[in-house]
Amino acid sequence: MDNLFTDSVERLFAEIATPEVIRLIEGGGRADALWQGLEDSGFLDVLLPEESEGAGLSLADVFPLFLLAGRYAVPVPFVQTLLARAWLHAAGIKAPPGSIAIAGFGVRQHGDALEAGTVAFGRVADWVLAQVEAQHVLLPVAAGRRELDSGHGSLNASLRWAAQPTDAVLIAADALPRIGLAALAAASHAPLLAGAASRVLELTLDYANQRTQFGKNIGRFQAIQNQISIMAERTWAARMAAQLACQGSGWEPGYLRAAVGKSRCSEAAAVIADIGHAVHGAIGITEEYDLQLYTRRLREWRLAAGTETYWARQIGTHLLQQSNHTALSFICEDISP
Amino acid sequence: MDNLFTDSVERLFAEIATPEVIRLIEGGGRADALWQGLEDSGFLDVLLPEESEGAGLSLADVFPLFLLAGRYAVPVPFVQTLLARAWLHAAGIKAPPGSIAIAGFGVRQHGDALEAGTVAFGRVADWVLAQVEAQHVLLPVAAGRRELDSGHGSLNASLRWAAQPTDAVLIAADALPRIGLAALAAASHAPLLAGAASRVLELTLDYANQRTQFGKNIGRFQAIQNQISIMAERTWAARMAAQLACQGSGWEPGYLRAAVGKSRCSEAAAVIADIGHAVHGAIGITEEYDLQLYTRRLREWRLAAGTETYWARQIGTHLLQQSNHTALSFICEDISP
Amino acid sequence: MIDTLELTEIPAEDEASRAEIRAFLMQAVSTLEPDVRARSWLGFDAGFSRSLAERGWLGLTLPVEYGGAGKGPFARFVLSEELLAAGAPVSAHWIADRQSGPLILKYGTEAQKQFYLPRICKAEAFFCIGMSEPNSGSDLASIKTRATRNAQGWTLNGSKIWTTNAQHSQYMIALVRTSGETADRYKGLSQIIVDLSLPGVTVRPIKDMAGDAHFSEVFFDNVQCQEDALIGTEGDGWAQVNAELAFERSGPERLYSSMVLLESWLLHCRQADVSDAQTATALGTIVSWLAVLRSMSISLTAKLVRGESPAIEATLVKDLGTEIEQAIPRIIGDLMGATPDVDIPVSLRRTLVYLEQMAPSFSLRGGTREILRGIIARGLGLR
Amino acid sequence: MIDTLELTEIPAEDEASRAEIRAFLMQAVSTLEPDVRARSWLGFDAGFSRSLAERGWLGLTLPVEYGGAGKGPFARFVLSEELLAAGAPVSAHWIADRQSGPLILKYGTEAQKQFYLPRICKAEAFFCIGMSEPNSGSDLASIKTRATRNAQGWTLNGSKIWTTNAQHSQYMIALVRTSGETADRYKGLSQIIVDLSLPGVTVRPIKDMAGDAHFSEVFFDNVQCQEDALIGTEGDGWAQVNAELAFERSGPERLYSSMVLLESWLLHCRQADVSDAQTATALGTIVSWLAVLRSMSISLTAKLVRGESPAIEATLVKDLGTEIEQAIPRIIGDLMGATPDVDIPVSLRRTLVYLEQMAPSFSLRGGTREILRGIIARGLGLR
Repeated sequence: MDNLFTDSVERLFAEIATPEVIRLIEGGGRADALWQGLEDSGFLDVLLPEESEGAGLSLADVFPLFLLAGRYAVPVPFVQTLLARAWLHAAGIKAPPGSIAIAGFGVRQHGDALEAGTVAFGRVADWVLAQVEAQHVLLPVAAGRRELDSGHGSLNASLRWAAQPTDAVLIAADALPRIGLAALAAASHAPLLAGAASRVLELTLDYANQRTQFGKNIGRFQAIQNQISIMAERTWAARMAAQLACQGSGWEPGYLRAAVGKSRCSEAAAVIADIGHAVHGAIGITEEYDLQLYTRRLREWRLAAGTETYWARQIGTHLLQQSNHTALSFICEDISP
Repeated sequence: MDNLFTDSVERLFAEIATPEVIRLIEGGGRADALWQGLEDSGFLDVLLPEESEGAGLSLADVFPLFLLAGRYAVPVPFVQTLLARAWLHAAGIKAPPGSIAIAGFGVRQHGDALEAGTVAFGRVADWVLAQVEAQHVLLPVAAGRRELDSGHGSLNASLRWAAQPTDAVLIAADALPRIGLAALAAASHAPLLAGAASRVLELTLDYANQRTQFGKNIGRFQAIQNQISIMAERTWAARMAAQLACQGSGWEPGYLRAAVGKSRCSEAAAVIADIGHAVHGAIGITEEYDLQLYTRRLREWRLAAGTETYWARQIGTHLLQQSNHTALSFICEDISP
Repeated sequence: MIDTLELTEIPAEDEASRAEIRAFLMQAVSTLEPDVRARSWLGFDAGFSRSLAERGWLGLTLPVEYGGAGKGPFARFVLSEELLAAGAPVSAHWIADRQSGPLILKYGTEAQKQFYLPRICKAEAFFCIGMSEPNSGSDLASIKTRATRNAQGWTLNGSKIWTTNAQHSQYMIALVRTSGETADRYKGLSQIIVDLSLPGVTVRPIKDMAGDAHFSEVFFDNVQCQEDALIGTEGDGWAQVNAELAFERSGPERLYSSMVLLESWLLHCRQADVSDAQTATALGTIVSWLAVLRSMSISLTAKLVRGESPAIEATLVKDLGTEIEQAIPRIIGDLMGATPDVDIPVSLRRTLVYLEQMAPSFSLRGGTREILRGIIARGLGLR
Repeated sequence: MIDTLELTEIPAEDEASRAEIRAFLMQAVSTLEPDVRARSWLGFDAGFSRSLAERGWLGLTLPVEYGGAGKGPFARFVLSEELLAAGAPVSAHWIADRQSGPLILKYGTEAQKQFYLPRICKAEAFFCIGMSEPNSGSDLASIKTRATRNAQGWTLNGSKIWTTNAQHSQYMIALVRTSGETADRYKGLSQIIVDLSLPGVTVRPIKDMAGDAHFSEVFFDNVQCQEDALIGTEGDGWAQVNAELAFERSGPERLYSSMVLLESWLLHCRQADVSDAQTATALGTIVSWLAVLRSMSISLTAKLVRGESPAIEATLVKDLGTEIEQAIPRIIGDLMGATPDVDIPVSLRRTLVYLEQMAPSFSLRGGTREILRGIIARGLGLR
């Protein structure tokens, strides 16, 4: 994708997903205006073929957009909606207007009632793409009940419906895309994490170059340089892992690459958030300073859609079972592009 | 135990377990003279009651000796022999002369043959205390075959007997001490690790204060100070963990404390060895410099008798099952002295 | 060099109080949600502090003649660990009880002791500590708040930041400059007890990312303090503060910050029958770290009892303690997200999220890890 | 600032050689015990190097007119990773192929190129690198070995230490002082190609803790080198060395040092049916780290192909690579000892023990982690 396009997306995010907007939405404000801005931009269907009013872009093409969504901590499921629309399109369904969160795990049926525990962006999404037993379904959030289960400022919510809503969209089992919702959710979170990591690194570098202690910039102390280098290494690795998760000529992420992407980005997230805060000291944990807007998302997205251990276990289990593969051939052939 | 006693043990170790002796034994030389020096010292039966020609000392009393055995990397199973003799005495058996290794795990019977895989000190021990199926037995090493399975300079060996040797000592099942051989082996290795750790820290501090780079002692660089502080923290924690493992008014270690001791000392061992070598640079991995004598043992003893993950799992499993305990009450009542 | 830490048992007479404390806490605290209890020594509840005072549990180590219980450090250790592990909301009295009381006892005049100590023991005087300033951070020698002597005592001008509980406290013990300039570094610093109700004091609470306001910024605009506001010796402030910091680093405070999360997770694992090898290993790892650190902390307490001043040993234990306190939410979060099909109770998730966010602050209070490690390195004789 | 690393595919024409390389290695290397293969780029086998040369696999990136294959960095990447991951004993030619050949191609005179490069490609000239001296270590500006110009060329006096493979090599490229004093730091340093068969050269192998002797100390006692022993520009030695170090830090060498252990452990787990969650997680963690780092390394290679010089990016990748290389033996050792009832094959245990002991050295070659992180920090713009 050309830089012009990426630049225009970045300008849009900088304009409509400001720290003030994030604070408002985290504080319980509505996300409608922000979402409308994204709908108006026309970016939400870029993964669909041109004949379906999309732009026919590939997953690799939109990777820079996904990173930016993380970098700006866009407080609505932008990446998830793009992927969900593409997934639905592949399943033969035209997505309804509105934002879509993806429940990769944890959806249960109790009698008539449906429950989706701790859905990332569940607090602000219009729809949730989920799998209830064998049935894939797009559930309207407004028809159910939201419980804010993850504390102050979180965009997670647990969702409950007394019965399957009448305007739920059922997806036929015969045309399902190959990738399941767990891996789709993982692939959506990897670039968000990598993007937010890059922002946290940038804020930390700025701070280390400005803040003076004991007569010099703290960024000149070897122990701080050491910490920030570790942070940078993780940030670069997370970006590469996320790019692996968003690799492909079509719209569809691959299972193992999504697993690698989410696993490595999640592992990096906690380290990066911790070092960012350690370098910032007390100012970093104040509400008025912007750092927390991005570290909060790093921690939230790390836990969403399977942590590093979950996905590492899947990768290891795959490799153990594929007795034709050495570790190297598995990496070269099944993970690398 | 009074300092006079500890000092005399330290003098003995310094005299008979020199780096040269360690190198000779690692190189395949015989340990007989060293062992005879220890037999002659009379320290080997100190855990037995006075009426059995012992000194009636408690496990807590001999902890400083155990630490010293690690600190000097005494290349024979000194700690194991003390504990095994006490264990055998409690089981109603007078230990034969000679050194005793403890096979905490991995002893198997194949038809008539017996195998004990990777026994710590198996290369230099006269006897191995083992459990074969339900039968506890003291096996004479000379009657079997030794395989050196752990590379250059290791004191480990795998041991095989074509059939149960005629001079094996069988231990009756009705008088077995409460502590099993796995935990006994764990308790024996914890103080060895803590002792070797203290030596590695000492060598590293000396080196950091002598070695000059970029115009100053490397110990003045903040990154080196950081690393050595981490090392010191682990060394202090390992010592405390080992002291927990060697706590008690009698001779017998407790299962959970042995588990804590071995788990924490093993976890510390790899970190301490790695930092010691990182600070020393190339000189540290040469045969002629003494550091490797102690880091080799740190790594060997870490893997012996269950690693940190093995013992942590046992502790966690215990706590999960004891629903009357909170984590704090478990720590206060079941682990602390 | 750093002294060894020998395994020590808590004396039976101090252990004896544990059952009563637990019983009290079971009734007073266990109805609070865990994410509330997770705040623990940031949790403010003046009523709770008064209920402790009624039981004689404030000023446990202060002399009886000043309203204390005249007990030793081990009695305080037992009480502290039970309070912290249970997540009792102790912040109202915590600093007064742990730092300010002992400081006043050590350096105060008889009149100061008579005035402040009984109030501390009755939970009537809460204290905060004024150290950092907007441009100082860890570099306390650079502080600029100044107390100038005048006929009535001292006039105070300047500001303090990151002061825990200033908005709820009656008093602040502030480190201020009484002579010299910033270039004089630690020379000319003194400690002043500031009555926060005096004219000219403004407290601005600072909201944190968890939505709480534990910190404040405190401004002094020509605040007129009395002559006896000075505590200890003029110009000795830095030495006094360091003695205080060493004390602050030696207690069980540095172990239990994530304990409510650990206990909640353990309960959840038992209830949801989560007992896989990864969970058991993580639990065992955390518990064995805590057990060893607790033994180290008890050993430090034994040194205090013997009148030693184990400052570097305490620093080492604090740094290790911070490591496990900060690791606990990271480990538990990873494992909770590794079994995404197991339902997590809302209160457990909130506790996790709170501690994940606040854990970085555990290494801010009482010195960053870099600073602590520099102290340890010097203690080890690196030169 | 540090440039981003974009995901890149290895071009199909370079990938195409992989099958042939694997087939060759299957036959040439797989009969060696894993603890022998674990030595890999410390494993010396001149015959093996010659068999690679016969296949045209030495000097892959050197021009055809000097006996090379005239291929690009990606061809070398594929060959290198297959050699290293298989644990082929490549050390005889490795330094000549990776560093000395490209250095001579870049800085050498036509006569030097004609002389050395074909020999390198035929595995007839093995090289070692003389950098550290007994009192220098990482501080290369402090080196004291001196080459003095005379009528016949240069007289060399001094010594080098920690020189890999000196006892097996025909040549050393030594960083020496040709003018000035130690106080001049990097000024006055030059690179000299020393024929190690010359009179006055003494090589003393140094035994390491694994019982091998890869290192040597090399003494120069009035060694008379010819005029054309100087490579590049007199006094530019430091700049030349740094260009070389950047190159050295960018290849797959920084990923695969523990690969033989990983593959052996994987095989063991499959054979012994060890597939518990902890094992699977550890395996998946290691593999996903390696996969990401490999992609980063390929991206660096693409930058080299484009003529860029990604020195800081390479440093970052090397430091991360060292981290996983060093973590692999620690993780695998822990897990092997966590299932003590599973029999471990002797060769796997020996491989583990070897790598546990040598892993610390992975962060010595090419700069300690502290030095690398300083480079990264400056690259990030910390000032």
